[in-house]
Amino acid sequence: MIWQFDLFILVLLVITALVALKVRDLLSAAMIFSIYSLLMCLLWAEMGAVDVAFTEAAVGAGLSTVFLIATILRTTRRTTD
Amino acid sequence: MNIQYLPVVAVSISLLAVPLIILLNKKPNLREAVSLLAGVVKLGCVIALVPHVLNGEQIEIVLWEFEAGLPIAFRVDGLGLLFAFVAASLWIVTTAYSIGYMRTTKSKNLTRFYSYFAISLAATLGVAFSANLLTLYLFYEALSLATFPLVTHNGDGEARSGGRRYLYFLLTTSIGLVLPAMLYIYGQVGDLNFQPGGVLVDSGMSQTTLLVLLLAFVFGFAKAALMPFHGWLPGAMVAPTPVSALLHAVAVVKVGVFSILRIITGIFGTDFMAQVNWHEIVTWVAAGTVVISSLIALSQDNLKRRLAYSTIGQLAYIILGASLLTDRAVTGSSLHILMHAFGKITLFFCAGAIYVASGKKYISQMVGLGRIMPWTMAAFLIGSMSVIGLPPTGGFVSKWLLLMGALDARMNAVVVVYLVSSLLNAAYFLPIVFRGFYVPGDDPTKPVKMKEAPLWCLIPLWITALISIALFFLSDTAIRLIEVFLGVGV
Amino acid sequence: MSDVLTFIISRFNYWIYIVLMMIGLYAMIAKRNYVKKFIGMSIFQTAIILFYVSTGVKSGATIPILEHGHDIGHAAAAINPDHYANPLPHVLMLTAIVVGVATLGVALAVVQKVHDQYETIEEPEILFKLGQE
Amino acid sequence: MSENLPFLVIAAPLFGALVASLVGWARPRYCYAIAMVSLAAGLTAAIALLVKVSGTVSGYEYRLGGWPPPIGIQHWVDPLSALILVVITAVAFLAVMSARANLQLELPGKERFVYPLMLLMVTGLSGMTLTGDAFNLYVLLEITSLSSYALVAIGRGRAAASCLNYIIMGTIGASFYLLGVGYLYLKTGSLNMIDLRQIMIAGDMHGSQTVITGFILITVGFWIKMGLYPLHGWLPNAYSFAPHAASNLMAPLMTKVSVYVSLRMMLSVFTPDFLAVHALWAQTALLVATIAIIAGSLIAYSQTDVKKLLCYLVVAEVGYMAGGMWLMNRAGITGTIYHIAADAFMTCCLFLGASGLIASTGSRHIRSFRGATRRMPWTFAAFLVGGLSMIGVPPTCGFFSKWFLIQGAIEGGAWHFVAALIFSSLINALIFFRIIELAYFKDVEHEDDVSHPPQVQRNEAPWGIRIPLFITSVVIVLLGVFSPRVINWIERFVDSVGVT
Repeated sequence: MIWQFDLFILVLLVITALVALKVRDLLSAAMIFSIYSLLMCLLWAEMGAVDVAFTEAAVGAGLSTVFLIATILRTTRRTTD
Repeated sequence: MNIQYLPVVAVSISLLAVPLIILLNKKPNLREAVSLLAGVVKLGCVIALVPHVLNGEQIEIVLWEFEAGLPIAFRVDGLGLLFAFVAASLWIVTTAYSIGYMRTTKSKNLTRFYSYFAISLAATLGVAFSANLLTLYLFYEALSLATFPLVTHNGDGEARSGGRRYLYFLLTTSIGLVLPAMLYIYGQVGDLNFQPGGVLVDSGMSQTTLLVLLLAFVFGFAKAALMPFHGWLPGAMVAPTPVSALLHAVAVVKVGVFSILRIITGIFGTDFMAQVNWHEIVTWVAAGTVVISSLIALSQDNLKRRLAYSTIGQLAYIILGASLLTDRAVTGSSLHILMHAFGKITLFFCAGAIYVASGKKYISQMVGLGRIMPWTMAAFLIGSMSVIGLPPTGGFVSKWLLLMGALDARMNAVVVVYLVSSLLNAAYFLPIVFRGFYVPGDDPTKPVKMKEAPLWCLIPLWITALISIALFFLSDTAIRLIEVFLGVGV
Repeated sequence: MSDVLTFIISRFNYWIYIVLMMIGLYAMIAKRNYVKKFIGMSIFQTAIILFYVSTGVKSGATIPILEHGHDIGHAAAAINPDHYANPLPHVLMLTAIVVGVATLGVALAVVQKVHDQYETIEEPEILFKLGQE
Repeated sequence: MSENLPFLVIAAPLFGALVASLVGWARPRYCYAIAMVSLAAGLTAAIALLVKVSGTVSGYEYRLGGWPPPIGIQHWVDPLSALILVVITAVAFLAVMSARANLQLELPGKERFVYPLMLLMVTGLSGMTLTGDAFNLYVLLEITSLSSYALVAIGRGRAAASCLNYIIMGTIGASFYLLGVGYLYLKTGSLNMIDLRQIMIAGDMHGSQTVITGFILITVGFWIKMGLYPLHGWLPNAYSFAPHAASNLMAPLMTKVSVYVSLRMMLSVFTPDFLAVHALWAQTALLVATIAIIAGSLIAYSQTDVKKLLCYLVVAEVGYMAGGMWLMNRAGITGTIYHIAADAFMTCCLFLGASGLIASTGSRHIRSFRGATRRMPWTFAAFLVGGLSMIGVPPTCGFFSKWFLIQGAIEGGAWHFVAALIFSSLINALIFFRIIELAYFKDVEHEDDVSHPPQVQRNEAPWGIRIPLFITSVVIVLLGVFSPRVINWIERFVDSVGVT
């Protein structure tokens, strides 16, 4: 475990989380959230939790994003906050 | 049959009658016959118990054990038996009376009326035979709930608001004061049985705690209508007269004072009360209630409301007597349960009979009524005499004992209260009789037409009136019962 | 001062997980758009998973797969728990991830249903329309 | 066979859910029968389990799949969990029994979704009761919650909108719990409840900040899940707008099981000694519970929507139990556990009654009770049994739980809690007597109207609702009459965990 690398990813995580909640376009938010998830599985893989990382990549980054995008397409992209 | 089951039968017989009453919905005569029959059996059971109790037998039965040492149980003693006798005998009379009253006034929902009446009576006898505070509390609450439909029987706005007030008063006080007090005692002492010496003697509770407990019970049993928790009683007078008569002259209110008597004799114990010395507070609250309610009664024009305030005063008599803690005073107050019941129910019956026959509710309208309804008014006079305490009526005996008790306790102020209030009683009853007989009606030239109440009303009220007189001569047995209970000779 | 700094640095992933959790919690409560709320919910849940995974980390340990695992007799002697990350939290987190996604799925399905009813997925507007009913 | 009873209790509804969802595609009509059969099997197994543990004091452990505890998931069956299990399966059986009539009126054609979800929920609830593993508990909690989210959302009208808040609050609650368990794991390295207890005692970890943080997180998580007053926001809307079939199942069970699990955590994982050290917590929790009771009762009193009213009553009842368990004395804990059972049936009775009323009048306003004593005497009488039990009228079970709770509160000197309990009994009395008054008398006004002569039309609730309603009201009375035995049973557990 290289802690500099860890710290870097963790800071990125916070930034992506904030940005995902900040952008007005929901589709962008969903995409940024999937980046967040991918960063998260990178972190976990690095921490030695390979199985968790795999699951997160498939389920968290993959499936969640699909759900989100499907919902956004069926409802609306725009939001005021 | 085993003697132990008699109290159970006495309590449950009217409950057993309820399904029959409901089944006979379409046959009024049979339905009322069932009510009467159940009443006779009930009274029979109670009377059959009298010799056993006089012999000092222990009649006790555990119905259901809630926790170890905390059962639902019956125990028959003199005081309970006396009260049970009052309730059971008057149920019969009242049932007969309600036949006349309810049919003449064309009331609806009579099946419901008789059913709840029967349930109320079961609850009343349950209170009378309770062996411990928990049992008493349960039947007390059952009585509150079972009488609610009776109070609101007419179903109009007035009845509903009266019924609401009735229930709010009774439930608030019993759940809010009695239940916590009971649980506190149970938590501290672990015993709720009524015992001759009380259960609190060795509890080591502080003076303040005892005072709080005492007040919680005295005010918590709001059926006793001690001021300032009397407001429900005049409100509940919206009920049909048979209900007012039995429930608010006998069953409900007497359950209140009976419960307080039980607390003083069975939970605190008279000796312990005297040691603790808080009973004088109860004495003064009761004395205040006696005087104030009599004064309010004077100003009431509605006959039933006047009777209601008179009841409040008479109930306070009983509590006042019990709080004096001398043997004669306690005997007198126990006896007053019996005497006042017969006197007051006569008065209520008369009020109902007057309403049935003439439609009159207000005293100011009742001029010249004695000529139209001489029998009713004569009975009214007897009832008044008993409540005032004049010989030859039963009321005299109990009031005499109460006075003697007050003298024993060296409470001269209480003696004065008794005397003054008796005068006030006379002041609010006798003018009614006087106006009825001696003040001529609206048109003195018009020939007076006799229009008595129906026989079904008249006979019961004369029965109770005559019993009021008979009790003057036959008070020995009742006194013996109370003495057995108290373990004293007067 | 340097003590505090080392304290903070040595546990920085715990601090960041708390930060992430707070972001998620804030989004769930303060965001008005329901999709945003549920993105916040996912962030909240992954933060907790991060916390669990962090508890399994050991300095210098490797992924919890036995080296030479097939060579049973040899491996049994050679297993030193310090060399491997604790696998138990990992296994648990697999379930937690699945649960989280299932919740998200249900939530988003309900969002669609709400959108069908009220033509919006903004909380204040839904409340406004509910008030009009 | 009898060794595997705990497995049966969980497996029966789970299997039923599977079969029902499969069969439901082709023949939705059969779902009801499948659900009833599997719940009956679950109930039978639960009762058999109760009989089985009746001889033991501490119960016995059951290993799922035969794996020993630190690796496999251990299920622990003791007198308490067996009792709660019977309550859960019985209430579920009754609630699902009423589902068909409700669904026909409300959501025709959705049977194939509703029944499997209900069964899944029952699986989760039974599992939560049985499990001896803290993480497994989380998973089951989420299974239960997920199926309840779906059940709420399936409803019409405002159901979906209120479901969204329910999901958010529910997830926060569950996540808090998971986080709390994480802290415990961090300190002890175990997730098995019995292990946790022993490690914490052996390692003298009760003073550790980590353990304390974990405990607080777990407690707050369950407070959200059970809907304790300031955290109750999701409950009234979710339960009152859910389909009746679903709310009949959820309202009696969800909060009660959360209370049970919370109590389990407090007594079996953290010990009474641990809690006794921090007196401030108990005071705070009692204060919160007191406020919950008073606020819940008052808000309930102001409601005109029958189901909303009942939901706020549930909020008040949760305050009873949340406070009762923090009394930490024998009477208080006994009262709480008894109240879990009693309240499950009481709430079930009231919700069944309300759904019956709504089914036959089509309105959920409290005014629809008008003249109910004539129109639907039986339905109303059964509903009333639940109401009287809520007030605490003997011999219904509500009286006895209140008896013990008040007794415990007096012993513990928590006078504000006593006052709150009594206050809520009185408010309940007001609420139900207002309903009785409506039911008895409010049709008199119509009789005065000459142009419309009184036409008393019988419209009792459908049989499908009435039968479970009757059974529930009978159970309420029976539970009261046999309360000494139940109490005895509970006290055995309370003594075994060392509460005095």
